[in-house]
Amino acid sequence: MTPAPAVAVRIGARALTRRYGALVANDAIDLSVAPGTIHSIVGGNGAGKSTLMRILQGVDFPDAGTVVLNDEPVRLSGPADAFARGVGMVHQEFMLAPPLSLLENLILAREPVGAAGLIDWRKAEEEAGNLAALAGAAIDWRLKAADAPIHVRQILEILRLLYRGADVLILDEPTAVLAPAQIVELLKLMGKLRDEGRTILFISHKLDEVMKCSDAITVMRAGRVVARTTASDTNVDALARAMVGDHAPALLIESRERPSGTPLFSARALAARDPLGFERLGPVDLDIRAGEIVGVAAVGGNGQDELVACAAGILAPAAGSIRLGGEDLAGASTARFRAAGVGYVSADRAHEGLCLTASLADNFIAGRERDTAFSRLGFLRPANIRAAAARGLAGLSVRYGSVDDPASSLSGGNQQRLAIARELSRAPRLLVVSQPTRGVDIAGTAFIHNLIADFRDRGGAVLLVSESLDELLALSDRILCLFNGRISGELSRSEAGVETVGRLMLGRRAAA
Amino acid sequence: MIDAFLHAAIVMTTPILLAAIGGLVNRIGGIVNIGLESMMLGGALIAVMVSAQTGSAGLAILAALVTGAVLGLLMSLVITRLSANEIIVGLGFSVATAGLVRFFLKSVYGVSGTYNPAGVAMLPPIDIPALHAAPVLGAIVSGQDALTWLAWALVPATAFALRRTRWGLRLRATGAAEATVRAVGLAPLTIRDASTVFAGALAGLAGAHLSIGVVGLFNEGISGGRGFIALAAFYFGRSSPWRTALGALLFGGFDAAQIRLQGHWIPAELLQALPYAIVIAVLTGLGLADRRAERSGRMG
Amino acid sequence: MMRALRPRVADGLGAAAPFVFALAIGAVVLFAAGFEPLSVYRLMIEEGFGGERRIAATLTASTPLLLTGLAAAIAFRSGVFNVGAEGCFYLGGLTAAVIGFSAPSWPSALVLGAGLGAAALIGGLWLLGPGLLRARLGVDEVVTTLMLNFIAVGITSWLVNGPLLARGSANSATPAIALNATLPRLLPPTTLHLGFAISLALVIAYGVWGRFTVGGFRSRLVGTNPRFARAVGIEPERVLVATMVVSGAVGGLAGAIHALGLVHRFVGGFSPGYGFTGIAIALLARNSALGVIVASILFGALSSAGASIQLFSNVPIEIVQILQGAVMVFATAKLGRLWRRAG
Amino acid sequence: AEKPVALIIAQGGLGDQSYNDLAYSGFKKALAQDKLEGKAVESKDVVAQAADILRRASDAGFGLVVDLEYSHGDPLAAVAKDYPDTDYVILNQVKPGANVASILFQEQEGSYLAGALATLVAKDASIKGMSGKPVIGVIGGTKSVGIDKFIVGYIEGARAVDPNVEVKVAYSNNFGDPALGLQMAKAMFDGGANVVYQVAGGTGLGVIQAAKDAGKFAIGVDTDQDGVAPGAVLTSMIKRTDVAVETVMKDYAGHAFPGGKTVTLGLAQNGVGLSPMSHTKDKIPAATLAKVDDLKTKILSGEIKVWNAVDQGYPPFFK
Ligand SMILES: Nc1ncnc2c1ncn2[C@@H]1O[C@H](COP(=O)(O)OP(=O)(O)OP(=O)(O)O)[C@@H](O)[C@H]1O
Ligand SMILES: Nc1ncnc2c1ncn2[C@@H]1O[C@H](COP(=O)(O)OP(=O)(O)OP(=O)(O)O)[C@@H](O)[C@H]1O
Ligand SMILES: [Mg+2]
Ligand SMILES: [Mg+2]
Repeated sequence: MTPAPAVAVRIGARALTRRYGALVANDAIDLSVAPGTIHSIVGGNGAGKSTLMRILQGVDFPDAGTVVLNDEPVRLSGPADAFARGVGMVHQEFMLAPPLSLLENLILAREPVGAAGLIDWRKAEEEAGNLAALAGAAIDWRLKAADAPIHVRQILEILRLLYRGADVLILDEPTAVLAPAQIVELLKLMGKLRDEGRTILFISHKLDEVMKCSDAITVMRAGRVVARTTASDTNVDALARAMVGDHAPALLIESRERPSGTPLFSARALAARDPLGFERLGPVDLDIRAGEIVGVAAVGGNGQDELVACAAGILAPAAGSIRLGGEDLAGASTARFRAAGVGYVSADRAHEGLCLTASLADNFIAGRERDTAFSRLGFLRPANIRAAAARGLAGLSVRYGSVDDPASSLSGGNQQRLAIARELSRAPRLLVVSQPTRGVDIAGTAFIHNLIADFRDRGGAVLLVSESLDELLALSDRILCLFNGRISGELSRSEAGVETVGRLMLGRRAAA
Repeated sequence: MIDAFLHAAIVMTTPILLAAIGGLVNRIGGIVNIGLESMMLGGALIAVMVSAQTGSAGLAILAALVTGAVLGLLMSLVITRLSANEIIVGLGFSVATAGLVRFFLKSVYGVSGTYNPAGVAMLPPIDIPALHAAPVLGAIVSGQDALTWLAWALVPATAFALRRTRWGLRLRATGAAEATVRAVGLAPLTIRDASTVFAGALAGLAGAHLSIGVVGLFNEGISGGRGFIALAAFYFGRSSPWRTALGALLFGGFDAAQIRLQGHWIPAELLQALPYAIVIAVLTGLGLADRRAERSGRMG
Repeated sequence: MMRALRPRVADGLGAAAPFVFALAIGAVVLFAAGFEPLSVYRLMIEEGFGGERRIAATLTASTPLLLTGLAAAIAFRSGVFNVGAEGCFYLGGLTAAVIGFSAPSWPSALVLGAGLGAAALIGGLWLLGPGLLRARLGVDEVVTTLMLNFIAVGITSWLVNGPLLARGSANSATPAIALNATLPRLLPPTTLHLGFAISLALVIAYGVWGRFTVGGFRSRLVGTNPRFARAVGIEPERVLVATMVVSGAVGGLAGAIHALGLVHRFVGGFSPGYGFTGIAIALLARNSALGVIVASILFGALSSAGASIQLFSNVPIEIVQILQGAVMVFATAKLGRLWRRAG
Repeated sequence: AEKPVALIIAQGGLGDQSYNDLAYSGFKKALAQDKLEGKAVESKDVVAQAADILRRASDAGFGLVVDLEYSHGDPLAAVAKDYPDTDYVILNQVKPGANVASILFQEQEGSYLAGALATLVAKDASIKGMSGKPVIGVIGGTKSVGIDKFIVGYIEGARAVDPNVEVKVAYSNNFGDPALGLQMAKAMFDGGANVVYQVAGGTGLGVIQAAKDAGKFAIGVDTDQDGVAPGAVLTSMIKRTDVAVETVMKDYAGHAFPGGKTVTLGLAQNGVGLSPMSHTKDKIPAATLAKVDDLKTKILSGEIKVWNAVDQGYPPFFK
């Protein structure tokens, strides 16, 4: 690969500023990343990390200041220019064409062409094979990206950078969607690439990962760089303090003894397919009692999404029964599930959890517009609606302009608070929660955890799915592990630990 | 009788197929092209003008291709660069182009609607002596013009290009995931524009086929709604050139059949509405099949 | 209540931009053909709005557009791309005309009610199929409704040439409707009729519905984010089918009002594409009630003035078509980008 | 000078290669000859704008309004009552009013002769390209009674010379699609037709092209289309809309407007009839031409009354 050039700063920024309207997303950022290092960027939601990375990759452009490459200030004309200079990025959102095969996704934009300008598939496969070997991953290259497991998609995006010959890899929250074992693999791969001389910019909210892999760490807050340090000079607590400023939140949820009595929610022989028609879940049996949080641990694509969708009444099961408080909900509409007392916090905040273009008030009462409080004779009662929303948001310490502003005006963490608050305000009996704190910063995470625990303490039942084992272990009274759509093990709070859960998630037996 | 029917079916299919292949490629790139009709009309007019001026059918075809391509580019730029809704832009293009064509004919040639100059060089039919006498095949392949051959050659060529060339790959990626294509350093909007230019060029050729391949004159009604029929054909075809060709053939064949069936069973007005009903029926059938496949599931 | 109709200044400017662009393009075409664009436009404004009779002619021309624009707006608002109002217009017009000439002895209110109601019913039923196909099987409604237009035109022209043809008529036309079935004129001798007031009222009612009712709230959520709507317990499929039916009913009603208020029978060439113009109007209006009203009146003026300016100048009628097409082309374009790019 | 004249163009607009174009040419000729001012008005929305356009023209001081649009009959009668000083002309129907002139055409009479000639020629195998069998065709632009008036007359004329004649009938559903017209005519020729009559405007140009390609005959309509493809157009059924407009404008200029009257233009008035056949006359046996002339005389004398589908509805021999 490219020999480490004799420069001090392989990639960086000098007094770089980017504004979105009145908001200063990057405020005079200085950044210096030495060649052949892993440099982590940490910061709360909306700190400006992704914005900075997008500018370094030429996808976005600074209003002032410059990008620095090999000690020289440069003006990138676009992502193609960045690639040409050896800089590639894995975005926070997946950047894959779903209907294309993994191989097609890999070679896109740098296709090997043979005679008559046709794509040389043999050569493509050969290079793909080499890359997979380098990453130590077994990849079925003919699989459509849409059908590939999440961790494979994540790896593919990194391999694509290597395929394009990038020696600077910008990885924006690559671990957010991975299971613990996969995270370990990824960090190992990153170390290997660094040792080969590549430079890696790494973003994560999981500070222990950051501590484990980084050579250098830059902390951002509200668009500015607030600290520069190295892993050996700091610790998780210090980093967290730097990120959030003064008020570091307390993080302690009390566990509960397993409540007795008949289950509130009970599923029998439940099975479901994903939108492509593949069997993903089941058959599984599942009971949840009032006053209990049941956590579900699984590596992406092992049926947890389908379980959530079935429990929330979004997806009709392929087989099996669902009962809530004795009421049979087989084949019922989402509306009936909700009428029966199911609340749902979606993992997909932007498309399912909220309507980003609608106002805060409308988001807050959506689904309850027929309630007499909010409408009379089919006519809405706007004053009541806005008052209810203002009351609801007041208890969440959400900062907002007006309840008439669109939900998109809130930061990601605050959007999530709004979504959860709406569901809790309906006083459900069962709350189905998926990835409640994905991409939420430390303060927001603590707040949301408290909301969920409060609900449980008031006698609510909770089905919690999360990719974060820490979250599951912190909140759950009981943890189920799913593997290949079936329950591979069940652990009480006291039995559960990262090791045991991790093993069960991968379909191995729990240690005795 | 059957020979004549088959021959006519192929002739009637050609303009629909050309436009539908263009529309298909355009759609794969992410734009549903409702303006094919206007590009056909432009191509048909220019073909007659150039053919009468120069006496060369080849030049006329080239001019029609360029005209369609330019109209396609203009339409595409409004859609891609100004983020306009493709449906309304396409409808607007059809309305405005029809008006412009009439306006142009009135102010330049002083004629309304029809332009029928002397000396229009027609596209010559290509006879294949060896096949001429062959029963069914002879009727299908012999005596068709170059654009018909081109249209059918484009079916496998398009299928092949979509799978096997880098342009095909990039086009498919652009239609499926614009942000991804941008992130890997390509220009999705330009790729999309190129696909509209391609669609426009083929629609221009379709117009030329009508005006100098079939009749040798221009009339403002010459496109006869075939742009919309092509739309139905490529919707029918989803993303497959072969299925799109089948759709085009269905309409072309129906056109050839209905002029032979008129007055026999049902009133002409209803007979002429039949292909539209068939499109709905076929889409319903496909929808049901999808639903059934989804119900029964796949092994994963 | 007026809040629903109050325009925002920026929205207003945004909606005016396509017209400005279209006028500029029209000016180039006119100039190239040797006309004086400004005096042509002045003449058009005079013919569109100069005096009570011209205004009445413009409002008459805008009447069918108000309703086809409304039909489109209702659908688009819920995320359904219904392009089938044209077919409903034909069917509704024929239905109302038949009722209008068949019951000359009924009381006027009854026959008008029956004509308008039946037309709305037919229009609604006509689009029930595409609604169900989209909701149940995911069949693209753009294609099905487009195809249904051709079918509706085929069916009506068969009926009007055969069973419903007026004896002694030299073209495809039903008998004239009876006097009791005509919608009264508002401003004789102009052709402005009660249908305009009904249409205007319906568009205003739509504005109120969209902003102040539970149904409008649900339709907005389904239109902007169907997954969210489903997650909070609104069934997008139900809203979608209901929307399609209501949209079709409005399209049918538009045809009925056109038949009973203006043409007084059903004839071949009953609609010159009102359904498609309605699509442009709804998009231009960004589905707002006020926008639909303003755009309908502008398109109405274009149509009425386009015809009558020919009495006073030699400008070819095609300029109207060019202007209308150009407005459609730029209707949804983000024209601000031109400046940002240049600047 | 006289007050100006307005001509309201019917649906289909100028460029229909037929009715509108023909009337417009008569209108222009009259303007020049009679030193009149005048304007033609087209509209995409002509059906709905009937009363508005008529009133606008009347208010604006036009002295004569010639309206080609059929659906304007009732509105025209109503408007005419309000403007006694303005003259109005309506075509193809009779409307009351002292200031309204009505013009009727007897297209069925000319079509009758066309049908008779077509059948006689088809049966004459000595004429180049004719099979000798009594098979002919006709293509209408749209299925409507106004078009069927031509077609019924054509069939009646064909049956008059051979009761066993086969007349193929089809409609293109489009007045401007010559490619479709060509394919339709081709299908008829392939099916044994020797002569195809077109009543389909621009679509009909394709019919003529097909006749030329097939070495058969087409029959033109409205104008003398014999020259469009010399030798391939057997004859044209000329309808003198241009003369009608021209005449009524001349009367208006000469203060002799036929208000309250109905002007009928049939064979007798030379308002309809066959073209002089300057390119084909030599190929047709004199006896055949004489036979057609004989039929014409009989129509003129009233001995033959040709079926008028508009007034009489459809005859038993046509569905
Ligand atoms: N395209 C945009 N338009 C307007 N504002 C934007 C845009 N992109 C980002 N922002 C705003 O800029 C700020 C910084 O966003 P950015 O995505 O860089 O944060 P981040 O540090 O990556 O946060 P997270 O951890 O949630 O991913 C946020 O307030 C965000 O809302
Ligand atoms: N879940 C739903 N999704 C979509 N539309 C609905 C839904 N429920 C009702 N509607 C529509 O709202 C209108 C009023 O219906 P209805 O009174 O049954 O609503 P509802 O929510 O069941 O009322 P309530 O809560 O008072 O029982 C109808 O047009 C109906 O189609
Ligand atoms: Mg980010
Ligand atoms: Mg994040």
